[in-house]
Amino acid sequence: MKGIINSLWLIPALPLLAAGIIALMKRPQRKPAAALAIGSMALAFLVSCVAFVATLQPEAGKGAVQLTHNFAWFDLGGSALRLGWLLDPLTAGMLVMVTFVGSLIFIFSVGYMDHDENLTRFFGFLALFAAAMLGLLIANNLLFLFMCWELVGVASYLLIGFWFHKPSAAAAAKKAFITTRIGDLGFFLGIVWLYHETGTLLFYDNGAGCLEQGALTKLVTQTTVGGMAVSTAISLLLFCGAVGKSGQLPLHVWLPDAMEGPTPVSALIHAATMVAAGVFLVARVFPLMGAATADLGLEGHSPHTTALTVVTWVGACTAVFAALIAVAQNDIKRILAFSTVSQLGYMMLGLGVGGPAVGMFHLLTHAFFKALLFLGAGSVIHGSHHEQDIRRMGGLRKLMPITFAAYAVGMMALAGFPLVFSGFWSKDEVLHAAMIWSPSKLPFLLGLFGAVLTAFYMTRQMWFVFFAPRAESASSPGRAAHSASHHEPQGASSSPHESPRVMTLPLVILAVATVLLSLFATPVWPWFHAYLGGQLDHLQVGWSADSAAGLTMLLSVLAVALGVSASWRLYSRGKAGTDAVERLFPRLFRALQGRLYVDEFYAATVFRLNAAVAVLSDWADRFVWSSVVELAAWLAKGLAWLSRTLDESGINSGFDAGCVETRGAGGFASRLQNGQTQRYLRILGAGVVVLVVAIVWMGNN
Amino acid sequence: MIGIGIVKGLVQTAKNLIGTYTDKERLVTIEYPEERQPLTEATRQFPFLVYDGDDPMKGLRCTACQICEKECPPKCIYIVKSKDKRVDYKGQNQFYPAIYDIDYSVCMSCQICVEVCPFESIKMDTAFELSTADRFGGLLVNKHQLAKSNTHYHQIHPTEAAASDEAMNLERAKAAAKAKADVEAKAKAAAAKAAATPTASPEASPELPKPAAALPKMPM
Amino acid sequence: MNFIFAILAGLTVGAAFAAMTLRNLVHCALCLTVSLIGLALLYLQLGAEFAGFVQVLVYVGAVAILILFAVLLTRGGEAPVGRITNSLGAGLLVAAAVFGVLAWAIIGSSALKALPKETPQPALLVKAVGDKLMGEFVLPLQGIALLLTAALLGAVVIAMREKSSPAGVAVDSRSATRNP
Amino acid sequence: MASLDQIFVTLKEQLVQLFPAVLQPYVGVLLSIVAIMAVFPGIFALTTVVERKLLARFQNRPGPNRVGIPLTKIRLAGFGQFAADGIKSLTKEDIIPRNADRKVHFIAPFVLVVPAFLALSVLPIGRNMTALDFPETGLLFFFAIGAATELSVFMAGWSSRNKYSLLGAMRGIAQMLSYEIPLILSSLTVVMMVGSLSLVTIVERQTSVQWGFFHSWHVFTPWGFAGFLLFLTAACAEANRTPFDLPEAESELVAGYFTEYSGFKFALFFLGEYLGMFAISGVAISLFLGGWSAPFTFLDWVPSWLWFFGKLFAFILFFIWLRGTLPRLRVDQLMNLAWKFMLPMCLLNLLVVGVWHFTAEWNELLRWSLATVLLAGPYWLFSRSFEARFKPRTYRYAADSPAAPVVAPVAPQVPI
Amino acid sequence: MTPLAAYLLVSALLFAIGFAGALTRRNSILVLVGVELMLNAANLNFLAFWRYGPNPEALTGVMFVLFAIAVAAAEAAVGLALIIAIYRHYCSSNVEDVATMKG
Repeated sequence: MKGIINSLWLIPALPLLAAGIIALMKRPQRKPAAALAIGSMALAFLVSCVAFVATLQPEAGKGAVQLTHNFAWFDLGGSALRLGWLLDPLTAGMLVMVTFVGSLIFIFSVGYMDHDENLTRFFGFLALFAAAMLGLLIANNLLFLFMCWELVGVASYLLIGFWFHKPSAAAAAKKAFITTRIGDLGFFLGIVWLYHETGTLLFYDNGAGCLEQGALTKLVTQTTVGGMAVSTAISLLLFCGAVGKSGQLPLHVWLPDAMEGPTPVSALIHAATMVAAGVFLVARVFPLMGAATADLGLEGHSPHTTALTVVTWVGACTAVFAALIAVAQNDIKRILAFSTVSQLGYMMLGLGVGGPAVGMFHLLTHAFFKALLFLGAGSVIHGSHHEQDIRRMGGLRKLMPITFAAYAVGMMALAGFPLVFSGFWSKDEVLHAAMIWSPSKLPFLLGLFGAVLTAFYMTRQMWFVFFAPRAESASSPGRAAHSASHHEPQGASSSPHESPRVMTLPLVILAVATVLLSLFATPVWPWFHAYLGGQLDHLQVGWSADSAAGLTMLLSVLAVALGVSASWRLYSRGKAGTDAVERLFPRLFRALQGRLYVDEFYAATVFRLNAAVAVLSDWADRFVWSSVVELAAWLAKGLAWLSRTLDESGINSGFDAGCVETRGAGGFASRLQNGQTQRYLRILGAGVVVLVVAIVWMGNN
Repeated sequence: MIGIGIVKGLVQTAKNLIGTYTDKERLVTIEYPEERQPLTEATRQFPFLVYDGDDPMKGLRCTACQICEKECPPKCIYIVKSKDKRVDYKGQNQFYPAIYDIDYSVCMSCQICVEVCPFESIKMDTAFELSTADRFGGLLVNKHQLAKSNTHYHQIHPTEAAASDEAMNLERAKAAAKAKADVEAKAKAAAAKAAATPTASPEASPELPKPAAALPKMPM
Repeated sequence: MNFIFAILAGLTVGAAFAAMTLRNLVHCALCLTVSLIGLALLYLQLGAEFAGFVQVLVYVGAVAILILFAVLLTRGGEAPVGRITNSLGAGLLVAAAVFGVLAWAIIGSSALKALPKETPQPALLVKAVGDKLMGEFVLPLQGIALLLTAALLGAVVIAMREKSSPAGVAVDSRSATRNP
Repeated sequence: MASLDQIFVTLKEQLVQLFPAVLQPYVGVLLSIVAIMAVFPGIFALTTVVERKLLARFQNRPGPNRVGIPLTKIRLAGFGQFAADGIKSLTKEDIIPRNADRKVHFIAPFVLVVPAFLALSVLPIGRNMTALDFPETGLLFFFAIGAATELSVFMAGWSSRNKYSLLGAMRGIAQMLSYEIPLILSSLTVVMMVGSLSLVTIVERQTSVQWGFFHSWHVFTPWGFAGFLLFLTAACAEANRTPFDLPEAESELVAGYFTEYSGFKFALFFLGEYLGMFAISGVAISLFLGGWSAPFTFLDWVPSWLWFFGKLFAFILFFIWLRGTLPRLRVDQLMNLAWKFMLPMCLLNLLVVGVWHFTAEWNELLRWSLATVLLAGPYWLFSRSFEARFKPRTYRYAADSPAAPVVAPVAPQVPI
Repeated sequence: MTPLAAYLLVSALLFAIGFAGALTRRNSILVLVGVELMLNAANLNFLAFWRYGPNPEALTGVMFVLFAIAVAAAEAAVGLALIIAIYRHYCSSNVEDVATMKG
């Protein structure tokens, strides 16, 4: 069983191979390409399951299973660059999740992208995306992780811009790529710094890895500017990458725009792969982040280090901020996108206050129900002929029963309906951890507020899409343009219809998984915590949480009830065509609809600043550097003028000659820079002569 | 797949290579000076002048009418009319060519001279081996070189020559008839003179030969 | 001073001199080629067979042809009329000074005199070169690979014809440079 | 039979012994030079006639069969032709165009012929029979010398002041530069396996006996076979032989870069081209076909040089055969073939050689099938996508304009 | 046996010739040719020092030359591409004409 570590590379290699083969295929070879991608993903899922089983049996007394396989990538003369695979519960859980959800999304894509003529290319990119993400998961080396990380970025760029003929898609792809690059800059600096400090980028290497005791002790004890521990600084730099990739507050702007890609891509990005990468990164380097005290274990509650505090606050703010914006969005996918940002904030909050188990569990459950929601949204969009505006939908409950049921499960999970939905338990855990977080209670309150908002906007969406009276908008021009751009036959039946089975099947599977997943981390049976912590052998059934847990549960149930009921009341009574909240708070709603103007803010600040710097340097170039010589000439001229007046006032006519000479010197100085390369070269040669003479002279003496 | 076509082609040419040794029929080339392809009757190369009888210069049919000289598109025929006349095959007194030159290096074998000749005098020859060391003078042929007997004409283009002969015989017969008629007419005229009535004119017109009928039917 | 060396050195230097002084650009490029071949032969004299043949392969097979192509593409096939040099005196003076100083340093160097006059011909094994390239010098090798790729792409991009650049622009910029 | 095998070596030694010791090395070199300069032009002379005769046969014609011994009736089946041709070209007027660059025009044919002879001198034409053995860099020397061909082509084309010449030269250079890459890459496979650049060593490595009765020529391995085919194709292009004879292309460019040459200098170009072909065939033989070694051990008694020349003749015949079969490529097809098909295949072959090297202790069958699959699969894929490029050209504007009916502008494909 | 100084002198002479050409010729291609000559002079220097140096087994000089040749090939390709681009733009390959960037 432990031998699985040696074939762990198969998991990313299979989709990568599929991507490579698909790249060689031709456009009409649609079915083989799809089969290849799905087959490779299914195989990867099987291997992942084997790996998962391997992590289930921890060796007694040693904590969690942790298998590594390190090898030298290439020799650099003396030293070697080493890479490795790592298998621990964190990796295994993620692997199973990614391959499972990924397989389902792949299957869904067959139906969703049926009309697209570039299906082959699409599956190639999807497989590449999945391969990159899986590589990222099994990496035991920060550099390899970074490489896969960037590959994820590339693949997301390709996929978001898959319909590159749409200018908005191309712009969104660029935006996603560039925005995440900003975070990656910090990430890369962190990597370089870490390598400089520890001399290795391997996470675990029999005590010599950078996440192990020796390196951590060294990092914690050193301090850098402002008395900050080196570990904190590196952690914050690494967190920059996670902020970019996971769409946390300052860099969240790309994520909603990434909706321009095909919906399965959105599902993949938001559920399983890309955004999860950031959270996974934080979980992976958690020992570094939490390294402040001598206690470096994973059990118990999270240590309160500066880095984790930053993570907490960023997460909490993001959670509320994005939830607020989501309230006022009208695009079905955009609402989900902002909810993703919000939920990612919850994950970060969970990581910050409760450690990897809390954050990762929310990540896992979120992956399932968000994939479910996105695929459901895709099914809705597909069924209603590429209509994405929720105000133009409505009444789909009857027309698309399976989709409705699945979507309802996802929605309830996301909103946190109690007891049988996994989202409730995972979110509850985050809130619980936040509640007992000692430094401040504000994150907890923010989280609670976010929960209310989540319930609110999800109910709003459900109402608009499935319950509202069906708006008659068949002849709206926007829709016609949409359907034309997606090769829909114009004369097709315009009423929404249920999606084909290849699309509904993944929905059903995901819905079931969403419900089942709630079994794994209830306070009654906190299996997931034990699994991550490697304590499966003394796991007992029973109420294992403290008394605060009950309070939290109560509060969160209340929050959900508040959100749902408020939303339902507001919207079910509202008039069709307008938004209830908009009528109540028009100005606030507009601000929210404009996504609180963050993009505009960036346009006004960052871009302006950029332009200003450009103008400044242009000005400097024009007026400072090129005029230095002129200045010399002017100086000389001024001297000349001075001497002339002196001469005129005085008597010395012989001074004239001196003035002319000085002017000549100025002219000579400006003539030196005449753009003639050969003259510069001549001066260079003369310099060489002088230098050689000087060196030989000094050598001889 | 790249390569299959190449191999197929190689096999085909290899078959040719071996085939030419085993099967002489495959060789399309004739070893020319030793072997010759029999010339077909339709072969035409350059014009020549036909003569009757034994003496080329006396039997030359050409009357130096110079139609061919005028019609020749590349102007390769040069004719100087003789001063005196002599009796031709029809028994009429005609000029004959004092000089008749054709520049073969200019001739383009268009056969227009043959078409326009009213006297069956210029025909196309089949000789093609005309190479000469002197490219200016060597291909300029005079009437002695051009004159070939009617027998030669019969050898190279039997059908056409027969038709030509027939046409000429017809002409000759007509001429003879005309001469006879003339003689008779003279006799009649003499008789009429004696009778002093001018009735000769309507009888003279049908004796003119119709030009269309006179032309020989070319076999081509 | 060895006879063969004298011939090769004369060939190299003479061809280099011709390459820098001839009027016709194609002749210059061809003379450069001769000079580079002479250099390759000098490498052989030094016992660096591998380097010598690589020199021929790269310089004669690629760089010289590249220069010839560039000459033809810039319409340099005909001998230019008028001046072919630019501030001849100053340039020659500087170059002569450089040579003078270098020669003075070489001849006057005591470190060179300290070296043994006669050294055994080192055996330059290709295998050793390969081992070095794949071992000690693997990073420079990869750097060179990157550089060559970048240079290839860069050269293609730079030399690619600009799409739809109006003829007037080129004329304008040219006249602008003529009138400072 | 060892004496017959080594007869030329001993003969040379005997001859050298006749001279004083001081002169002996020089005499030895001189003898080698004389031998090369006698043998290969002789083969060239023979080849010109054989080529014309065979080409004729491939096209169902008898070919030249007249010129024999003068003043007699003996025809020698036309094999006197080369003497007649030689005399003709030597006595023809040597014309230099008025505007030509006389010096460059004069030098160009020599720049072609001299390196061709030099390239021939590194070939191991028999056991212990190599005129110029570079123990470390023989193959590199060959490729380095080959670079001079391009220079000569350029000099000839440019100095003639004739647009056909210049066009031919530019085509020729582009072609040779492009095909030099697959040429070198495909021979690198052998260098990788043998671990030496010396042709002598490479040939000797192939004389080892495999499976009891035949010599382990490189062509009898998957990578060797693929490398051989790639090398052959590239060699065809380097020697400007027919499917790749665009630089000469009589029907388009008169005669390409040597249009303006006549008489002796033309003959030199002709000679240089053929010598280049011999040289590159010789290298192909040495790299892949076991050089001077016999195919089977029981044929070892045949003298080694006989094997070499036999293989060389086989190569020449094959080239002639190709010329009699294949039509000329278009320029874009030529470049596509080099860069989009042969280059990837060569790189793949390098990979396969690596795999072959590191799977030395595997089961033979497994190793073979692995290498074969690695080569044949991509070959199949590549050539499938590549064939689209060789389809009849469609004319965009003709097809687009509604007025003109779309007529296939290409004649129906005639089976060859 | 040729002394090291002879090689160095040849190298210096070659360098000076290339330098003089680069300094005085008007055509930019010839400036590039001069630069190539200078580079090759440096290569000759490296090989000479490798051959006569104290440690020829290290092969450092040869390695340097090999890398220098590769770099020079890249340099020639990019340089000539630049010259062609400049020629297209200015219709001239004269170094004097390209002086837009002067101060």
